[in-house]
Amino acid sequence: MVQITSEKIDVQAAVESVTTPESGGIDLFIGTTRNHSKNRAVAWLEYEAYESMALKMMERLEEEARSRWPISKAVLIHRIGRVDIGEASVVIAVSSAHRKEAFEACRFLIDKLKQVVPIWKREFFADGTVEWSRQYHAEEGTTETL
Amino acid sequence: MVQITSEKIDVQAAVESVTTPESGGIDLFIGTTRNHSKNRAVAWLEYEAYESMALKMMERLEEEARSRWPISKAVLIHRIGRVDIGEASVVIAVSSAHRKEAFEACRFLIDKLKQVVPIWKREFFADGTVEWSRQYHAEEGTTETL
Amino acid sequence: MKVTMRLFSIAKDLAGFDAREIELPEGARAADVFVVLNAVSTSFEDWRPSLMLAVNREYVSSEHPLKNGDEVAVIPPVSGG
Amino acid sequence: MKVTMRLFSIAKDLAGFDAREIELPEGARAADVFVVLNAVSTSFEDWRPSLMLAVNREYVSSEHPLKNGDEVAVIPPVSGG
Repeated sequence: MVQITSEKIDVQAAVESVTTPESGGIDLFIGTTRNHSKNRAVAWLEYEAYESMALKMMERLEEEARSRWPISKAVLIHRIGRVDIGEASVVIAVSSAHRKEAFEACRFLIDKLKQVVPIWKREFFADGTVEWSRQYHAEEGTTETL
Repeated sequence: MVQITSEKIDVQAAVESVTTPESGGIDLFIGTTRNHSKNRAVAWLEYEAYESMALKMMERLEEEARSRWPISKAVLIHRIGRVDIGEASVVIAVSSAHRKEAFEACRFLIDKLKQVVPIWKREFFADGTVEWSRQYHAEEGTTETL
Repeated sequence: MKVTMRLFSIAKDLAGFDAREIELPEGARAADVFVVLNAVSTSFEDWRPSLMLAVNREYVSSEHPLKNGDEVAVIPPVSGG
Repeated sequence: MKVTMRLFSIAKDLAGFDAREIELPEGARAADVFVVLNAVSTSFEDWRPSLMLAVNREYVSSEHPLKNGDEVAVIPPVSGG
Protein backbone atom coordinates (compact mmCIF):
# COMPACT_ATOMS: atom_id res chain seq x y z
CA MET A 1 0.00 0.00 0.00
CA VAL A 2 1.37 3.40 -0.92
CA GLN A 3 0.16 6.82 0.08
CA ILE A 4 1.04 10.50 -0.24
CA THR A 5 -0.61 12.72 2.32
CA SER A 6 -0.53 16.29 3.55
CA GLU A 7 -1.73 15.16 6.99
CA LYS A 8 0.43 14.00 9.91
CA ILE A 9 1.39 10.35 9.39
CA ASP A 10 -0.31 8.00 11.87
CA VAL A 11 2.45 5.55 12.85
CA GLN A 12 0.12 3.35 14.90
CA ALA A 13 -2.22 2.96 11.92
CA ALA A 14 0.72 2.11 9.67
CA VAL A 15 1.78 -0.63 12.08
CA GLU A 16 -1.75 -1.99 12.28
CA SER A 17 -2.08 -2.01 8.49
CA VAL A 18 0.86 -4.43 8.13
CA THR A 19 0.09 -6.62 11.16
CA THR A 20 -1.09 -10.08 10.13
CA PRO A 21 -1.52 -13.30 12.10
CA GLU A 22 1.16 -14.92 9.91
CA SER A 23 3.85 -12.32 10.45
CA GLY A 24 6.36 -12.58 13.25
CA GLY A 25 8.15 -9.30 12.76
CA ILE A 26 7.58 -5.75 11.57
CA ASP A 27 10.34 -3.36 10.71
CA LEU A 28 9.34 0.27 10.52
CA PHE A 29 11.40 3.21 9.36
CA ILE A 30 10.41 6.76 10.19
CA GLY A 31 12.19 9.70 8.59
CA THR A 32 11.94 12.74 10.84
CA THR A 33 12.74 16.38 10.26
CA ARG A 34 16.06 17.40 11.79
CA ASN A 35 16.69 20.78 13.33
CA HIS A 36 19.88 21.26 11.33
CA SER A 37 21.18 20.72 7.83
CA LYS A 38 24.72 21.39 6.62
CA ASN A 39 25.41 22.89 10.07
CA ARG A 40 22.63 25.44 9.71
CA ALA A 41 19.54 25.70 11.89
CA VAL A 42 16.40 24.50 10.11
CA ALA A 43 13.01 26.02 10.98
CA TRP A 44 10.85 23.59 9.00
CA LEU A 45 10.71 21.65 5.75
CA GLU A 46 8.31 21.56 2.87
CA TYR A 47 7.95 18.59 0.57
CA GLU A 48 6.64 18.76 -2.98
CA ALA A 49 5.76 15.68 -5.02
CA TYR A 50 5.07 14.83 -8.64
CA GLU A 51 2.27 12.92 -7.04
CA SER A 52 1.00 10.62 -9.80
CA MET A 53 4.52 9.53 -10.71
CA ALA A 54 5.64 9.29 -7.08
CA LEU A 55 2.77 6.91 -6.30
CA LYS A 56 3.59 4.84 -9.38
CA MET A 57 7.26 4.60 -8.37
CA MET A 58 6.36 3.73 -4.76
CA GLU A 59 4.09 0.95 -6.02
CA ARG A 60 6.87 -0.35 -8.20
CA LEU A 61 9.28 -0.34 -5.26
CA GLU A 62 6.78 -2.32 -3.21
CA GLU A 63 6.45 -4.84 -6.05
CA GLU A 64 10.21 -5.11 -6.34
CA ALA A 65 10.57 -5.70 -2.59
CA ARG A 66 7.87 -8.39 -2.77
CA SER A 67 9.70 -10.13 -5.60
CA ARG A 68 12.92 -10.18 -3.56
CA TRP A 69 11.68 -11.03 -0.06
CA PRO A 70 8.75 -13.06 1.33
CA ILE A 71 6.92 -10.04 2.69
CA SER A 72 3.53 -10.33 4.37
CA LYS A 73 2.54 -6.68 3.96
CA ALA A 74 4.26 -3.39 3.20
CA VAL A 75 3.19 0.22 3.44
CA LEU A 76 4.98 3.33 2.16
CA ILE A 77 3.65 6.72 3.22
CA HIS A 78 5.21 10.07 2.32
CA ARG A 79 4.00 13.36 3.66
CA ILE A 80 3.98 16.53 1.56
CA GLY A 81 3.63 20.20 2.44
CA ARG A 82 5.08 21.66 5.60
CA VAL A 83 6.68 19.23 8.07
CA ASP A 84 7.86 20.63 11.40
CA ILE A 85 10.97 19.56 13.33
CA GLY A 86 10.59 16.08 14.84
CA GLU A 87 7.61 15.20 12.67
CA ALA A 88 7.64 12.27 10.26
CA SER A 89 8.10 12.96 6.56
CA VAL A 90 8.14 9.30 5.58
CA VAL A 91 7.04 6.02 7.16
CA ILE A 92 7.79 2.58 5.73
CA ALA A 93 6.55 -0.56 7.46
CA VAL A 94 7.19 -4.15 6.38
CA SER A 95 5.93 -7.32 8.00
CA SER A 96 7.20 -10.82 7.33
CA ALA A 97 7.34 -14.23 8.95
CA HIS A 98 10.96 -13.66 10.04
CA ARG A 99 12.70 -10.46 11.04
CA LYS A 100 15.66 -10.68 8.65
CA GLU A 101 13.42 -10.19 5.61
CA ALA A 102 11.51 -7.34 7.24
CA PHE A 103 14.74 -5.46 8.00
CA GLU A 104 16.22 -6.01 4.56
CA ALA A 105 13.08 -5.07 2.65
CA CYS A 106 12.48 -1.95 4.77
CA ARG A 107 16.06 -0.78 4.26
CA PHE A 108 15.79 -1.43 0.53
CA LEU A 109 12.54 0.54 0.32
CA ILE A 110 13.78 3.68 2.07
CA ASP A 111 17.10 3.64 0.19
CA LYS A 112 15.34 3.29 -3.16
CA LEU A 113 12.63 5.78 -2.28
CA LYS A 114 15.29 8.40 -1.66
CA GLN A 115 16.88 7.62 -5.02
CA VAL A 116 13.99 7.41 -7.45
CA VAL A 117 10.70 8.75 -6.10
CA PRO A 118 10.04 12.27 -7.46
CA ILE A 119 9.63 14.16 -4.20
CA TRP A 120 11.60 17.26 -3.27
CA LYS A 121 12.49 18.77 0.07
CA ARG A 122 12.68 22.51 0.53
CA GLU A 123 14.59 23.68 3.59
CA PHE A 124 13.37 26.76 5.43
CA PHE A 125 16.32 27.89 7.53
CA ALA A 126 16.09 29.76 10.81
CA ASP A 127 17.88 32.71 9.18
CA GLY A 128 15.00 33.10 6.73
CA THR A 129 16.68 31.64 3.66
CA VAL A 130 14.99 28.90 1.65
CA GLU A 131 16.71 26.22 -0.42
CA TRP A 132 15.79 23.16 -2.38
CA SER A 133 17.69 20.35 -0.73
CA ARG A 134 20.39 18.65 -2.75
CA GLN A 135 21.26 16.47 0.19
CA TYR A 136 20.90 13.15 -1.55
CA HIS A 137 23.20 13.99 -4.39
CA ALA A 138 25.78 15.69 -2.24
CA GLU A 139 26.06 12.92 0.33
CA GLU A 140 25.28 9.68 -1.35
CA GLY A 141 25.66 9.71 -5.09
CA THR A 142 23.55 10.52 -8.07
CA THR A 143 19.96 9.77 -8.84
CA GLU A 144 19.43 6.56 -10.77
CA THR A 145 16.41 5.07 -12.44
CA LEU A 146 14.95 1.76 -11.33
CA MET B 1 15.55 3.08 28.14
CA VAL B 2 14.54 -0.49 28.89
CA GLN B 3 11.25 -1.83 30.14
CA ILE B 4 9.47 -5.10 30.91
CA THR B 5 5.72 -4.83 31.08
CA SER B 6 2.67 -7.03 31.33
CA GLU B 7 0.57 -4.39 29.53
CA LYS B 8 0.11 -4.00 25.77
CA ILE B 9 3.09 -2.17 24.31
CA ASP B 10 2.26 1.33 23.10
CA VAL B 11 4.14 1.65 19.80
CA GLN B 12 3.26 5.32 19.35
CA ALA B 13 4.68 6.14 22.80
CA ALA B 14 7.85 4.18 21.99
CA VAL B 15 8.31 6.21 18.80
CA GLU B 16 7.75 9.47 20.66
CA SER B 17 10.22 8.49 23.37
CA VAL B 18 13.07 8.26 20.83
CA THR B 19 12.10 11.24 18.68
CA THR B 20 14.56 14.11 19.07
CA PRO B 21 15.09 17.30 17.05
CA GLU B 22 18.58 16.05 16.16
CA SER B 23 17.56 12.69 14.76
CA GLY B 24 16.73 12.18 11.11
CA GLY B 25 15.65 8.57 11.27
CA ILE B 26 14.01 6.05 13.56
CA ASP B 27 14.11 2.33 12.99
CA LEU B 28 11.59 0.34 14.93
CA PHE B 29 11.29 -3.41 15.21
CA ILE B 30 8.12 -5.05 16.47
CA GLY B 31 8.01 -8.75 17.24
CA THR B 32 4.46 -10.05 16.91
CA THR B 33 2.85 -13.33 17.88
CA ARG B 34 2.39 -15.66 14.92
CA ASN B 35 -0.58 -17.99 14.54
CA HIS B 36 1.68 -20.94 13.82
CA SER B 37 4.91 -22.48 15.06
CA LYS B 38 6.62 -25.56 13.65
CA ASN B 39 3.58 -26.00 11.37
CA ARG B 40 1.19 -26.16 14.31
CA ALA B 41 -1.62 -23.72 15.10
CA VAL B 42 -0.81 -21.45 18.03
CA ALA B 43 -3.59 -20.12 20.28
CA TRP B 44 -1.49 -17.65 22.29
CA LEU B 45 1.91 -17.21 23.88
CA GLU B 46 3.05 -16.54 27.39
CA TYR B 47 6.37 -14.93 28.21
CA GLU B 48 8.22 -15.36 31.49
CA ALA B 49 11.24 -13.25 32.45
CA TYR B 50 14.01 -13.35 35.02
CA GLU B 51 13.06 -9.74 35.31
CA SER B 52 15.94 -8.18 37.24
CA MET B 53 18.55 -9.91 35.08
CA ALA B 54 16.63 -9.30 31.87
CA LEU B 55 16.52 -5.55 32.57
CA LYS B 56 20.24 -5.57 33.37
CA MET B 57 21.04 -7.39 30.10
CA MET B 58 18.79 -5.08 28.10
CA GLU B 59 20.56 -2.05 29.59
CA ARG B 60 23.89 -3.57 28.70
CA LEU B 61 22.76 -4.18 25.12
CA GLU B 62 21.68 -0.56 24.88
CA GLU B 63 25.09 0.55 26.16
CA GLU B 64 26.85 -1.72 23.69
CA ALA B 65 24.77 -0.33 20.81
CA ARG B 66 25.61 3.21 21.93
CA SER B 67 29.31 2.39 21.97
CA ARG B 68 29.11 1.05 18.41
CA TRP B 69 26.81 3.53 16.69
CA PRO B 70 26.07 7.26 17.15
CA ILE B 71 22.57 6.70 18.47
CA SER B 72 20.35 9.59 19.62
CA LYS B 73 17.98 7.48 21.70
CA ALA B 74 17.05 3.82 22.06
CA VAL B 75 14.21 2.01 23.79
CA LEU B 76 13.79 -1.74 24.38
CA ILE B 77 10.44 -2.96 25.67
CA HIS B 78 9.52 -6.61 26.25
CA ARG B 79 6.08 -7.76 27.24
CA ILE B 80 5.53 -10.67 29.63
CA GLY B 81 2.49 -12.79 30.46
CA ARG B 82 -0.07 -13.75 27.85
CA VAL B 83 0.34 -12.24 24.37
CA ASP B 84 -2.39 -12.93 21.83
CA ILE B 85 -1.90 -13.51 18.08
CA GLY B 86 -0.88 -10.33 16.25
CA GLU B 87 0.06 -8.50 19.44
CA ALA B 88 3.58 -7.19 20.08
CA SER B 89 5.85 -9.14 22.40
CA VAL B 90 8.85 -6.87 21.86
CA VAL B 91 9.43 -3.36 20.54
CA ILE B 92 12.84 -1.84 19.88
CA ALA B 93 13.19 1.71 18.60
CA VAL B 94 16.42 3.51 17.75
CA SER B 95 16.84 7.08 16.54
CA SER B 96 19.98 8.54 15.00
CA ALA B 97 21.07 11.37 12.76
CA HIS B 98 21.27 9.05 9.74
CA ARG B 99 19.21 5.99 8.90
CA LYS B 100 22.08 3.53 8.36
CA GLU B 101 23.03 3.63 12.05
CA ALA B 102 19.41 3.33 13.21
CA PHE B 103 18.89 0.20 11.08
CA GLU B 104 22.15 -1.42 12.15
CA ALA B 105 21.70 -0.72 15.85
CA CYS B 106 18.07 -1.88 15.85
CA ARG B 107 18.99 -5.13 14.11
CA PHE B 108 21.86 -5.67 16.53
CA LEU B 109 19.58 -5.10 19.53
CA ILE B 110 16.85 -7.54 18.52
CA ASP B 111 19.38 -10.20 17.46
CA LYS B 112 21.26 -9.91 20.75
CA LEU B 113 18.10 -9.69 22.84
CA LYS B 114 16.99 -13.03 21.43
CA GLN B 115 20.36 -14.52 22.29
CA VAL B 116 21.11 -13.33 25.80
CA VAL B 117 18.15 -11.78 27.59
CA PRO B 118 16.62 -14.29 30.06
CA ILE B 119 13.05 -14.35 28.79
CA TRP B 120 11.18 -17.50 27.81
CA LYS B 121 8.26 -18.08 25.49
CA ARG B 122 5.67 -20.72 26.24
CA GLU B 123 3.54 -21.78 23.29
CA PHE B 124 -0.10 -22.62 23.89
CA PHE B 125 -1.16 -24.62 20.85
CA ALA B 126 -4.68 -24.79 19.46
CA ASP B 127 -4.76 -28.52 20.22
CA GLY B 128 -4.37 -27.78 23.94
CA THR B 129 -0.73 -28.73 24.32
CA VAL B 130 1.74 -26.37 25.93
CA GLU B 131 5.48 -26.20 25.26
CA TRP B 132 8.41 -24.04 26.21
CA SER B 133 9.72 -22.72 22.93
CA ARG B 134 13.19 -23.84 21.87
CA GLN B 135 12.86 -21.90 18.68
CA TYR B 136 15.99 -19.86 18.97
CA HIS B 137 18.26 -22.83 19.52
CA ALA B 138 16.69 -24.96 16.86
CA GLU B 139 16.73 -22.34 14.13
CA GLU B 140 19.63 -20.07 14.70
CA GLY B 141 22.34 -21.47 16.92
CA THR B 142 23.09 -21.69 20.57
CA THR B 143 22.77 -19.17 23.33
CA GLU B 144 25.88 -17.15 23.97
CA THR B 145 26.84 -14.71 26.68
CA LEU B 146 27.69 -11.11 25.88
CA MET C 1 2.56 17.65 -31.83
CA LYS C 2 1.42 19.03 -28.51
CA VAL C 3 2.88 17.84 -25.22
CA THR C 4 2.39 18.96 -21.64
CA MET C 5 5.61 20.01 -19.98
CA ARG C 6 5.68 19.79 -16.16
CA LEU C 7 8.35 21.32 -13.96
CA PHE C 8 9.17 20.60 -10.33
CA SER C 9 11.34 21.97 -7.55
CA ILE C 10 14.32 24.00 -8.82
CA ALA C 11 13.22 23.57 -12.46
CA LYS C 12 9.90 25.21 -11.64
CA ASP C 13 11.70 28.08 -9.91
CA LEU C 14 14.08 28.61 -12.83
CA ALA C 15 11.25 28.69 -15.36
CA GLY C 16 8.78 30.61 -13.22
CA PHE C 17 5.92 28.25 -14.06
CA ASP C 18 5.00 24.66 -13.25
CA ALA C 19 3.24 23.42 -16.38
CA ARG C 20 2.79 24.46 -20.00
CA GLU C 21 1.40 23.04 -23.19
CA ILE C 22 4.11 23.21 -25.83
CA GLU C 23 4.20 22.57 -29.55
CA LEU C 24 7.05 20.37 -30.83
CA PRO C 25 7.84 19.21 -34.37
CA GLU C 26 7.04 15.64 -35.41
CA GLY C 27 9.90 13.32 -34.47
CA ALA C 28 10.72 15.29 -31.32
CA ARG C 29 12.65 13.60 -28.51
CA ALA C 30 12.21 14.07 -24.73
CA ALA C 31 15.24 16.37 -24.42
CA ASP C 32 13.71 18.77 -26.93
CA VAL C 33 11.80 20.38 -24.05
CA PHE C 34 15.12 22.04 -23.22
CA VAL C 35 14.96 23.98 -26.50
CA VAL C 36 11.92 25.65 -25.00
CA LEU C 37 13.37 25.93 -21.48
CA ASN C 38 16.71 27.40 -22.61
CA ALA C 39 14.74 30.19 -24.23
CA VAL C 40 12.96 30.82 -20.92
CA SER C 41 16.08 30.91 -18.72
CA THR C 42 19.78 30.55 -19.45
CA SER C 43 20.18 28.80 -16.06
CA PHE C 44 18.82 25.57 -17.55
CA GLU C 45 22.15 25.20 -19.35
CA ASP C 46 23.97 24.87 -15.99
CA TRP C 47 21.38 22.60 -14.46
CA ARG C 48 20.98 20.32 -17.47
CA PRO C 49 23.43 17.59 -16.28
CA SER C 50 21.44 16.95 -13.12
CA LEU C 51 17.96 17.13 -14.62
CA MET C 52 16.22 13.88 -15.53
CA LEU C 53 13.21 13.43 -17.76
CA ALA C 54 10.04 11.44 -17.36
CA VAL C 55 7.40 10.78 -19.99
CA ASN C 56 3.97 9.75 -18.78
CA ARG C 57 5.36 9.13 -15.29
CA GLU C 58 8.28 6.92 -16.34
CA TYR C 59 11.93 7.91 -16.34
CA VAL C 60 13.21 8.04 -19.94
CA SER C 61 16.45 8.79 -21.74
CA SER C 62 16.99 12.08 -23.58
CA GLU C 63 16.39 10.26 -26.87
CA HIS C 64 12.95 8.91 -25.94
CA PRO C 65 10.60 9.68 -28.90
CA LEU C 66 7.59 11.82 -28.02
CA LYS C 67 4.06 11.54 -29.32
CA ASN C 68 1.12 13.89 -29.27
CA GLY C 69 -0.46 14.24 -25.81
CA ASP C 70 2.56 13.05 -23.83
CA GLU C 71 3.29 14.48 -20.39
CA VAL C 72 6.98 15.35 -20.22
CA ALA C 73 8.31 16.12 -16.73
CA VAL C 74 11.62 17.71 -15.82
CA ILE C 75 12.88 15.95 -12.67
CA PRO C 76 15.56 17.68 -10.60
CA PRO C 77 17.57 15.57 -8.14
CA VAL C 78 15.01 14.02 -5.83
CA SER C 79 15.27 14.60 -2.08
CA GLY C 80 12.33 12.80 -0.51
CA GLY C 81 12.52 10.67 2.59
CA MET D 1 27.23 -21.07 52.84
CA LYS D 2 23.66 -20.27 51.88
CA VAL D 3 22.70 -19.31 48.34
CA THR D 4 19.35 -18.68 46.71
CA MET D 5 18.74 -20.92 43.73
CA ARG D 6 16.28 -19.62 41.12
CA LEU D 7 14.79 -21.71 38.33
CA PHE D 8 13.05 -20.58 35.17
CA SER D 9 11.08 -22.05 32.28
CA ILE D 10 11.77 -25.75 31.73
CA ALA D 11 14.14 -25.90 34.72
CA LYS D 12 11.33 -24.73 36.97
CA ASP D 13 8.99 -27.36 35.52
CA LEU D 14 11.55 -30.13 35.97
CA ALA D 15 12.20 -29.21 39.59
CA GLY D 16 8.62 -28.38 40.48
CA PHE D 17 9.62 -25.15 42.24
CA ASP D 18 10.98 -21.76 41.21
CA ALA D 19 13.26 -20.76 44.07
CA ARG D 20 14.93 -22.34 47.07
CA GLU D 21 17.51 -21.45 49.68
CA ILE D 22 20.19 -24.09 49.58
CA GLU D 23 23.20 -24.86 51.76
CA LEU D 24 26.49 -25.46 49.94
CA PRO D 25 29.95 -26.25 51.35
CA GLU D 26 32.63 -23.54 51.44
CA GLY D 27 34.50 -23.41 48.12
CA ALA D 28 31.38 -24.33 46.15
CA ARG D 29 31.20 -23.46 42.45
CA ALA D 30 28.17 -22.35 40.44
CA ALA D 31 27.62 -25.79 38.89
CA ASP D 32 27.28 -27.31 42.34
CA VAL D 33 23.60 -26.34 42.29
CA PHE D 34 23.22 -29.37 39.99
CA VAL D 35 24.19 -31.67 42.85
CA VAL D 36 20.98 -30.46 44.49
CA LEU D 37 18.92 -30.49 41.27
CA ASN D 38 20.00 -33.99 40.19
CA ALA D 39 18.65 -35.25 43.48
CA VAL D 40 15.32 -33.54 42.74
CA SER D 41 14.91 -34.86 39.19
CA THR D 42 16.98 -37.18 37.01
CA SER D 43 15.90 -35.12 33.97
CA PHE D 44 18.46 -32.43 34.85
CA GLU D 45 21.15 -34.81 33.61
CA ASP D 46 19.72 -34.70 30.07
CA TRP D 47 19.13 -30.97 30.15
CA ARG D 48 22.49 -30.02 31.65
CA PRO D 49 24.27 -29.25 28.33
CA SER D 50 21.77 -26.56 27.42
CA LEU D 51 21.41 -24.95 30.85
CA MET D 52 23.42 -21.84 31.61
CA LEU D 53 24.14 -20.32 34.99
CA ALA D 54 23.93 -16.79 36.28
CA VAL D 55 25.20 -15.49 39.61
CA ASN D 56 23.75 -12.22 40.83
CA ARG D 57 22.24 -11.57 37.39
CA GLU D 58 25.44 -12.16 35.39
CA TYR D 59 26.17 -15.16 33.20
CA VAL D 60 29.01 -17.17 34.71
CA SER D 61 30.99 -20.30 33.91
CA SER D 62 30.39 -23.57 35.79
CA GLU D 63 33.56 -22.90 37.76
CA HIS D 64 32.50 -19.51 39.10
CA PRO D 65 33.18 -19.49 42.86
CA LEU D 66 30.12 -18.84 45.03
CA LYS D 67 29.90 -16.84 48.23
CA ASN D 68 27.33 -16.65 50.95
CA GLY D 69 24.13 -14.84 49.90
CA ASP D 70 24.64 -15.26 46.14
CA GLU D 71 21.63 -15.66 43.86
CA VAL D 72 22.32 -18.54 41.47
CA ALA D 73 19.94 -18.85 38.53
CA VAL D 74 19.53 -21.78 36.17
CA ILE D 75 18.93 -20.33 32.68
CA PRO D 76 17.41 -22.60 30.04
CA PRO D 77 17.77 -21.61 26.36
CA VAL D 78 16.23 -18.15 26.13
CA SER D 79 13.38 -17.55 23.67
CA GLY D 80 12.33 -13.94 24.10
CA GLY D 81 11.63 -11.55 21.26
